Amino acid sequence: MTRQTIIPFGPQHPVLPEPIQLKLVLEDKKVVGAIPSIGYIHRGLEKLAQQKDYIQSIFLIERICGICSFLHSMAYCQGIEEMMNVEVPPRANNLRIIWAEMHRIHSHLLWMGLLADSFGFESLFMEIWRCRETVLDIMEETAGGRVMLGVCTVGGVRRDIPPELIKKVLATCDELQAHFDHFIPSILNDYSVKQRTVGVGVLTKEVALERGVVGPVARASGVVMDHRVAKYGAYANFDVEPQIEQDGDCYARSKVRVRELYQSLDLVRQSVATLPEGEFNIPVKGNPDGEVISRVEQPRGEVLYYLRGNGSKFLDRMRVRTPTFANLPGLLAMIPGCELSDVPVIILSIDPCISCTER
Amino acid sequence: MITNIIPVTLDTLLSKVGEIFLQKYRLITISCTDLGEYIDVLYHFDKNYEITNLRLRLERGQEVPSISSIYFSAVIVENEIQDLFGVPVKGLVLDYGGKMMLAEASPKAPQANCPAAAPAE
Amino acid sequence: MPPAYCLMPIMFTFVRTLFRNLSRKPATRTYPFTQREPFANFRGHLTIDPAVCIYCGICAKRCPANALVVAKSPKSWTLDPYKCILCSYCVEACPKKCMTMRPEHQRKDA
Amino acid sequence: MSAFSKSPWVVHYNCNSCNGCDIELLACLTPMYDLERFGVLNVGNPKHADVLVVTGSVNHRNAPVLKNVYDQIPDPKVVVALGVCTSTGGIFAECYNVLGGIDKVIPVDVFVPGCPPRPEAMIDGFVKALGILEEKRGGKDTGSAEKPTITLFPPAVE
Amino acid sequence: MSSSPTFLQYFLTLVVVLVAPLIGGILNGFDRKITSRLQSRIGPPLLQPFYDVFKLLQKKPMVLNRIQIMYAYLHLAFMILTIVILALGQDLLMALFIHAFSTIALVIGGMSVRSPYSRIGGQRQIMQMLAYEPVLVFLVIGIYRVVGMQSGTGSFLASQAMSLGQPLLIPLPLMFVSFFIAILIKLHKSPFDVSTSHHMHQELVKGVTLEYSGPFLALIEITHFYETFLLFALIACFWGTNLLVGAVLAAVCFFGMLVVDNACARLTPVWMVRFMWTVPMAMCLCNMVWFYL
Amino acid sequence: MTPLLLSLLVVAPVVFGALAWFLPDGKARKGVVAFSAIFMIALGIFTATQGAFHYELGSWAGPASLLLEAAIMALVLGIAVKVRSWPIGIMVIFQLVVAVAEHVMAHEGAEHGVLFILDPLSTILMLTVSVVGSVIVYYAIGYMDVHAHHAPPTNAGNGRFFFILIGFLGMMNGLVLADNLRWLTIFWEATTLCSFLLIGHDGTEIARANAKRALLINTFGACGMSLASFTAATAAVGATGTLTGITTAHLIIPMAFLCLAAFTKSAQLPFQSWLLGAMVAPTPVSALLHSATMVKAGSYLVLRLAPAFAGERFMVVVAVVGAFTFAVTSALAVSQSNAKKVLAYSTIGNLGLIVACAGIGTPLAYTAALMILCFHAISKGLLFLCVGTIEQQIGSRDIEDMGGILFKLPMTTTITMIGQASMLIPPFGMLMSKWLAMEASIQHPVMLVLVVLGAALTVFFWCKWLGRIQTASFHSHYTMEKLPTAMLVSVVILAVGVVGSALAILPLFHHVFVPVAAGAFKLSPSTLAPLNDVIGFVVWPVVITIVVALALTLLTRRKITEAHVSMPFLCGENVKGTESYLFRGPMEQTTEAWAGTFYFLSIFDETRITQWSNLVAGLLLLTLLGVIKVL
Ligand code: SF4
Ligand code: SF4
Ligand code: SF4
Ligand code: SF4
Ligand code: SF4
Ligand code: SF4
Ligand code: SF4
Ligand code: SF4
Repeated sequence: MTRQTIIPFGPQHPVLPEPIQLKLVLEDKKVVGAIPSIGYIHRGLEKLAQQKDYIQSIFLIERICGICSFLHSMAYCQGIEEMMNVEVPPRANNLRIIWAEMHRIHSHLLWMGLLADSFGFESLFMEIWRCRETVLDIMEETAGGRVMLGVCTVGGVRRDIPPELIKKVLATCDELQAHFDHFIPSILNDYSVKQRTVGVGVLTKEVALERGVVGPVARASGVVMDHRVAKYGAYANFDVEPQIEQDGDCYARSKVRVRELYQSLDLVRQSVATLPEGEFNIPVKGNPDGEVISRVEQPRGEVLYYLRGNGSKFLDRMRVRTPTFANLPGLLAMIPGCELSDVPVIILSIDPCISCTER
Repeated sequence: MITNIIPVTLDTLLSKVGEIFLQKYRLITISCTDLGEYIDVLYHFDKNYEITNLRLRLERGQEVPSISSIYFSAVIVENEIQDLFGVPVKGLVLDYGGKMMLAEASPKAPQANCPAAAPAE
Repeated sequence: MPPAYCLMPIMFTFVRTLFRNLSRKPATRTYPFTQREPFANFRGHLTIDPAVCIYCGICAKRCPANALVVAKSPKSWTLDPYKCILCSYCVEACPKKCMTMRPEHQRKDA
Repeated sequence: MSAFSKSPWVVHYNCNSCNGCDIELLACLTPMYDLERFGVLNVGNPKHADVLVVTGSVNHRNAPVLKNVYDQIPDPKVVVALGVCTSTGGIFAECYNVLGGIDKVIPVDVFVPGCPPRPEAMIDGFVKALGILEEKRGGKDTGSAEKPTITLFPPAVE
Repeated sequence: MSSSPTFLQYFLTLVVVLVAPLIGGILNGFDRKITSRLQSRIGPPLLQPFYDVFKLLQKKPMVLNRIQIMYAYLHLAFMILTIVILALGQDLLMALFIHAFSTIALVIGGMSVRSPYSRIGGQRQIMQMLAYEPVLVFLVIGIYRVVGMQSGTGSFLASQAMSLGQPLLIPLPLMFVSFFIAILIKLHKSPFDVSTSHHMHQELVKGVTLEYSGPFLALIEITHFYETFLLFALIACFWGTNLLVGAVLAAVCFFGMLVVDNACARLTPVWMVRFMWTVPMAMCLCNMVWFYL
Repeated sequence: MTPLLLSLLVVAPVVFGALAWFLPDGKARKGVVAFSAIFMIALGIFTATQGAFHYELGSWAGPASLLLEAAIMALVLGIAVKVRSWPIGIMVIFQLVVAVAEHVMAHEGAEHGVLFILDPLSTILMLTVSVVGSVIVYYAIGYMDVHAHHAPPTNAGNGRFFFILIGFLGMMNGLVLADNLRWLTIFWEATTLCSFLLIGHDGTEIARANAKRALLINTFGACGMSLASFTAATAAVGATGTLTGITTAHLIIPMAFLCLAAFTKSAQLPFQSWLLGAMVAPTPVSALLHSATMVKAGSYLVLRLAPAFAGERFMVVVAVVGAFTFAVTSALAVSQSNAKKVLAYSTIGNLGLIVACAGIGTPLAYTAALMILCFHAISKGLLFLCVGTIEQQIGSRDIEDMGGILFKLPMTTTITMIGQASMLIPPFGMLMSKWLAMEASIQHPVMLVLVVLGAALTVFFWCKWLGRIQTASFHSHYTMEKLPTAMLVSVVILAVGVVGSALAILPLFHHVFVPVAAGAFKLSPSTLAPLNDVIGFVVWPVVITIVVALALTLLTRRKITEAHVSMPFLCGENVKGTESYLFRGPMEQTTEAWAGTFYFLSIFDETRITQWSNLVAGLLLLTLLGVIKVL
C-alpha cells in the first residue's frame, strides 16, 4: 500500500566519518534492506606496497588507516620479522605494547565520541574527544606524531621512551582513568543513551559466528575471541582476559569497549612496570623470503597480514584483511528491522573504518 | 612460516570448505596472489586462534566457485578478488559484477600481474 | 523496556560534568593567539643545512613518498612539502645527518 | 573582516583519506582547538556550507562525488585541502586507483601540507581561507592555490 | 473584553516586532556561547547568530523549486503574526493556531521538494507538532480557566496575569513544566532534535531545512529568532505580576534548556510522541483536574 | 408561494432527474442536468430569501405517508431479496409493522403535526444541499463522461445515475424540511436508497458488497427512526410526532432512537464502516452523498434536537461519542494512503465533531457545529471533486502517486491545495470552526482531550498529503491542464466559495451563525453578543500576512531562474541529467531516490484500532441506553 522509501545513505553524509554508501530501503518507517556500495576509498595500497621496498612499506602501511596506524605497522613488522627470523629486543616489545594499547585507548575514545555524536549527544562527544587529546599529547611527546606514530620498524622501534617520559606516561594513565570515571557512566547508565543503544542492532552469537565478525563486535555477541590471548609479542608476558558480553546489541558493544579502555590502561601500566632495559631495536640484514601470516588484535578486532617474500627487498604479496572488512557482513545482518534513526548508531557500533577496508 | 596448508583443487574446494564449516571454523579471509604463471588462492580459516589454510592453484582463465553460499562473509572478499585480479567468481550470493572496489573508469584487474588476465574491453 | 518515568533518577548523568566544565576555564588552546611550546620530538617539518649536504641522493632514494629530488649537477636538493609525509626516514638515512625534523609545523606564510 | 567571513560553515568530504586527516579535522572542532571560535560550524551538507574541506586524494569512484558536493555549495565558496594526499596524492600518488590531488577535479583555494597536518596547521589554513572567502564575496578572482616546492642549492663557496 | 487595540498598543506591537529578532538572536548567541562553555570550549562570539544571518543573506540563492520560497516567507510571516496577535492582546488559542501554521509552512516547504532527507525531516517535524501541540493547547486552556473567562476571549498574557493578582505559575505549575518540555521540542533541542538540529551529526543531515540555503535559510533563521523570543517571553509571562521576576524565570529556564540539551542523547521520534502524550499530557491533565474539582 | 416552493424543492429534482434518465446520452441530457443544477441553486437561494415558513399538509398526508413508506419498504424488501440479505428483510418488515402500528396507535394530536418547516437551521442545510449539491451534480457531467471509459461496463447506465443523483437533491430537501417524523422517515429511507444504488453503480463485486453493507447499516438506523417516530407519536405526554415537538425530557426515548439513527447516517463509531465502503462509488457520489450532504443529515438531526436537551447527562454521552469518533478517525486517517479514504475518515471525524458540539449544547458549541457543517460541506465537496479529477488524470487515488502532479495538473493541484489549506489554516472556515469547537469544549475535560488529540492528528495527515501533492522539481513554465468544462467550472466555483467564505467569515459569523444559534436556543442574538468578540479580529491580519508573504514570494520568485536551481542533496551521488533524483548506488546502478510518506501502520493499525474503538463506541452506546434507563 505504501511505496518503499529508497535513500542513499552516504557517501557524503554527516554521520559517516568515512565515505561508504548504504542504499537503504524502508517500508513505512522500518528499514527492510541495506545494500552497501564501497570503493570510495579504494586506492590500491596492496599493490603499491609490493612496489616499495619492505622498509618504505612500513610508512605506507601506517597509512592504511590513521586511527590504528601503529597497530598496522606493528602487525606488518611482526610478519617481516618472522619471515627474516629477527628476534626483537624485549624492550622494543614492551614499548610496542605501550604504544599499541595507547592507540587502542585513543581509538576507543574516538569511537565512543562518534557514537555519542551519532545519537546527537554532542557534549558527550566533546568531552570524550577532549579526553582523547590527553592520549594524543602523550603519543606526540613519546613518538613524534599525534596519529601517525611512525615508530615501529623491522627489528624493533625507532625511538626509545626515556625514563622521564615513562613517568609522564604513567601520570597520563592516572589522568585518563580519572577522566574516564567522569563520562563513562553517561555511556553506560544514562537513560537517553540506553534508549538508543539497548536492544538496537542485535547480532546473535550464531549470526556473529556465521558472519565471521571479529573484535568487540564479536565479543559483544558472546564470541570469545581476542587475538591478544594468542600471546604475540610482549603479550606473552601478560594475561589478557577477553571482555565478553552476551546481548549482541549496541549497548553490549559499548560495554565491551568501555571495559577494554580500562584493560588497556592496565596493560600500559603493566608493560611500563616490566619494561626491560636494553636495546630498543636491532639492525636487520638481508631480505624477507617465504610466506607468513601475522595477526594482531586491533581496536576493531583481528587484523591479518599475509606476506610473501621472494628474497628481494620487494614483496611478492602484501595482503591485509582488516577488521571492518570482516565486520561488514555482520553489519548487514544488524540493520534490517531497525528504524532510520537507529541506522547511524548501528553503523557506528561496529566502529567502521572504511579506509582500511578498501585500502 | 605458514604450516598447515591443505591443497585443494577446483573440484574439491567446495566439499572441503563445507567440511571445515561443519567443524565450526571461521573464515578469516581469502588471499589471492598473482604469481605470473598461475594464481595462488589461500583460504584462511580460524578456530581457537589456530589457522588452517586451503591452497588452491588457479590457472589463468579458470573460474573459481564462490564459497559465499557456505560462508556469507566470503561475499566481499570474493567480489574483491573478482575486481582486483579479474578472476571470475561463480555463484556469488551478491555479485557486484566487478564494480565493488573499482569504478567504471578504474584500471581493470589492477592486481593481476599478467595483462592477459584483464578482461577484454 | 520500562516506561520512561520509572527511570527518571538515572537521567541527566552528564549534568555533573557539564557544571564542572562551566566552573573551569575552557580547555581550548587559543591558537593562533597563543602558541604552545611544541614537543621536542614532534615531526613538524623538514629542514636541511645545504652547506653540509653532499647531494648524494640517498635521502631521495629512501623517501617513501617521492617528496625529495636531489640533483647532482648542478647540485640541488628539492623538497615538495605537499608530498612529504613527515616520516623522518630520510633524516635517519642521510649519511651526513644534515637534515633535521623541526618540531613546529610549517607556517602558512613562512 | 565583515560579518561574511565570520561565519564560515563547513562541509567535510573524505575522499581517499586514511582517516588521519579526518580525525585531526574533527579534533579541530573539539574543545582543545575549537574552531567554532571563528564561527565555524560543521553543517555536514553542501547546501548550507561556505567552505568545503577535503581530505584524501581522489579516485575514480569518488571524483564525481566530490564534484557534486562542490557544485551544491552556493557561491561564494572556498575549498580547503587538508593533507598531502589531498594536495598531490601524497604517499599514495602512485596507486593505480588514485588520480592525484583534488585540484584535478575542483579548484582549490588553500592547501595545508602535512600527513596529517596538525590541528594548528589546519587552523592556519582556515584563517587563510576566511580571507579568501572575503575576497571572493567582493567578486575578486583569487585564482587557485599554489603548491610551492622548496629547492636549496649549496651555498656559493668563496 | 478585547476591545479594539489602541494606538499605543499598535505602536508597542511594532516595537516588539522590531526588537524581537534582536533579542531572539542574542538569546541564540547565548545559547551557543553557554553550550560551548558547558563543553569546555570558548565558543563563538555572542553576535555569531547575526553574522550567520548576514552571511546567509549574502549568499547566492539556490533552490530546488520555486514553491519552497513561498513557504519560507510564510514561515516567517506567520511567526511574526503570532507575535503581533499576542502583542495586540488577542485570543491565545488563535495565536497558537497561527503559530502552528508557521511550523506547518516549514514542514510543507521541506516536503515540497523531492529530496528524500528533507521530506523525511518534514514528516518528523509534523511528528514534533503532533507531540507538543496538544500540550500547548492544554496550556492555553489552562490559562483560560485560571483567568476565568467563560469563552475564549483573550488578552495579552501578562496583563491577564496581572489582573489575576497572582502569577500564572502558581496555579499552573505542572503545565509550566510541560510547556518547558514543549519548548525543548520547538527549539529542536536534545533529546527531541529529531527533525533538524544544530548538532553537527544527524541522520537526516539537516532534515527539514536541508534544501533551504542562502537567503531562504536566513529567513528560517530569523523566524527562529522570533520563535526563541516568543517562547521565552511567554515563559516570562508566567510571572507576569512582576516582569523582572519573569525575566529571571525565563533566564533560568533558558539555562535549564541548555543543560538538558547538553545532557541528553537524541531520542527517536516515536519515543518523543509517546513520551509527550503520556508524561507532560498527564501533568497537564492533573493540573487541569484541580480546576474542575 | 409556500406549497409551490416546497414542491419545487422536493419534486423538481425528481422530475429533472427522470427527464435526464429518459433523454439519450449526449448533449440533451447534459443540458438537462446542467439546467437542473442551475435551477436548484437559484431555487435554493430564492427560497432562502423568502424567510421562514411552516406548511401543513392536509389530512391526506397521513395515509399518503403510509403508502409512500410502504412503497419504499417494498423496494427495499425487493432489494433485500435480490442481494439475499435476510437481516435487511427482517428490519424492513419490522419497520413496516411499526409504521402501521403507529398509524393505529398514534394520538389524535400527532396527526396534526404534518408539517414542513423552513426555519434558519433547515435553511442552512437546504442552501448547502442546493448550492454545493448542485455544483457537484454539475461536475458529474464531466466526470461521468470520462468515468464511462475507465469503469467496467455496467447495466446501470449513466441515465439512471443522473436520475438518482439529481433526484437525491429533492429527497435531501425533503428530509431537511420535513418536521413530521413519518415524512422524515420516508425521505430518510429514500436517501438511503439513493446511496445504495449509487454505491453499487459500477456493478463490481466490491461495489455491490459495499452497497449492501451501506443498506444494512442504514436500514438499521432507519429502524431507530421508525421507532422514534412511533414512540414520539404514541408517547403519553407531549406527543406530536414532529421533530420540533421533541423538546421535553419525557420524549427522551424517541430522542435516543433518533440519535441512533443519526449516528448510523453520520457514520459515527461504531457504524463507520459503510461510509468507508461507499468510497468505491464514482467520486461525485462520494462528494455529494457521502460527505457534503447526506451524511450531514445525521448531525443535522442531533443539532435540531440538541438545544432542547442541552445539559442532559444523556447529551454528554452523545458528545463523547462524537469526540471519540473524531479522535479515532483522525488517527486512522493518518494510516491511509488512499486519498478518498482519508477524506472519508476526515468526514466522519468532522461529523463527529459536529455531534460533539451539539452534545455540548452551549450556544458557542452550537455555532461551531453549524459552521463546521457548512464549511465542511464546501471544503470537502471541493476536495472530493479535486481527488476525482486527479484520479481521472493520473489513474490513481493513492496519495503516494500524487507527487509531481503540481506540474502535470497545476490548476487542479493549486485548487486542491486551497481545499486542504482550508482544512487547517486560518482564516478558512474549517479552522475557525474547529477553534470555536475547542473553545466550546473547554468546559468538558474528556471531550477536550479527545478533540485536542484529534485536531493534532488531523494536522498530521493533512500536512503529509499537502506536502506530497506539491512535491515537484523545478519547472520554468507550467501549462494549464485541459479538463472538461463542467469539472473545471464546478471546482472553481467551490474554490471561490471556500476562499470567499474565508474572507467573509466575520459577517457570516455575526449575521448568520450566531443568530441561528441564538434562535435555536430561543435567545435573542444580542444575548450572544460576547460571542462576537470571540472571532473579533483575526481575519484581516491573517489575510494581510498571507498577501504580503505571497507578494514577497512573487518578487523573489521572478529572480529565480534555471541558474539558481541546484540538485537535491543525495549524499553526493547525484546522477546528472533531466531527472535529477537518480543516484548512483551499489554496482554503479542508478536508482531513483524516493521518500515515501510515513503511515505508521504499526502504530495506527487500521484493523486493530477499528476493533478496539468499535468496542469502546459500542460500550458508549450502551451507556447511552443506560443513562436513558436511569432517567
Ligand atoms: S579498522 Fe582499519 S581503518 Fe579502522 S582504525 Fe583499524 S586499521 Fe584503521
Ligand atoms: S642524504 Fe643527506 S647528504 Fe645526501 S642528499 Fe640527502 S640530505 Fe643531502
Ligand atoms: S653515500 Fe657518499 S659514498 Fe655513498 S654513494 Fe652517496 S655520496 Fe657516494
Ligand atoms: S623513492 Fe620511489 S623511485 Fe626512489 S627508491 Fe623509493 S620507490 Fe624507488
Ligand atoms: S620525511 Fe619522509 S616523506 Fe618527508 S622527505 Fe623525508 S623521507 Fe620523504
Ligand atoms: S595526508 Fe596523510 S594523514 Fe592525511 S589522509 Fe593522506 S595519508 Fe592520511
Ligand atoms: S530554525 Fe532550525 S536551523 Fe535555524 S536555528 Fe532554528 S533550529 Fe536551527
Ligand atoms: S518532472 Fe518531476 S517533479 Fe516535475 S512533474 Fe515530472 S515527476 Fe514531477
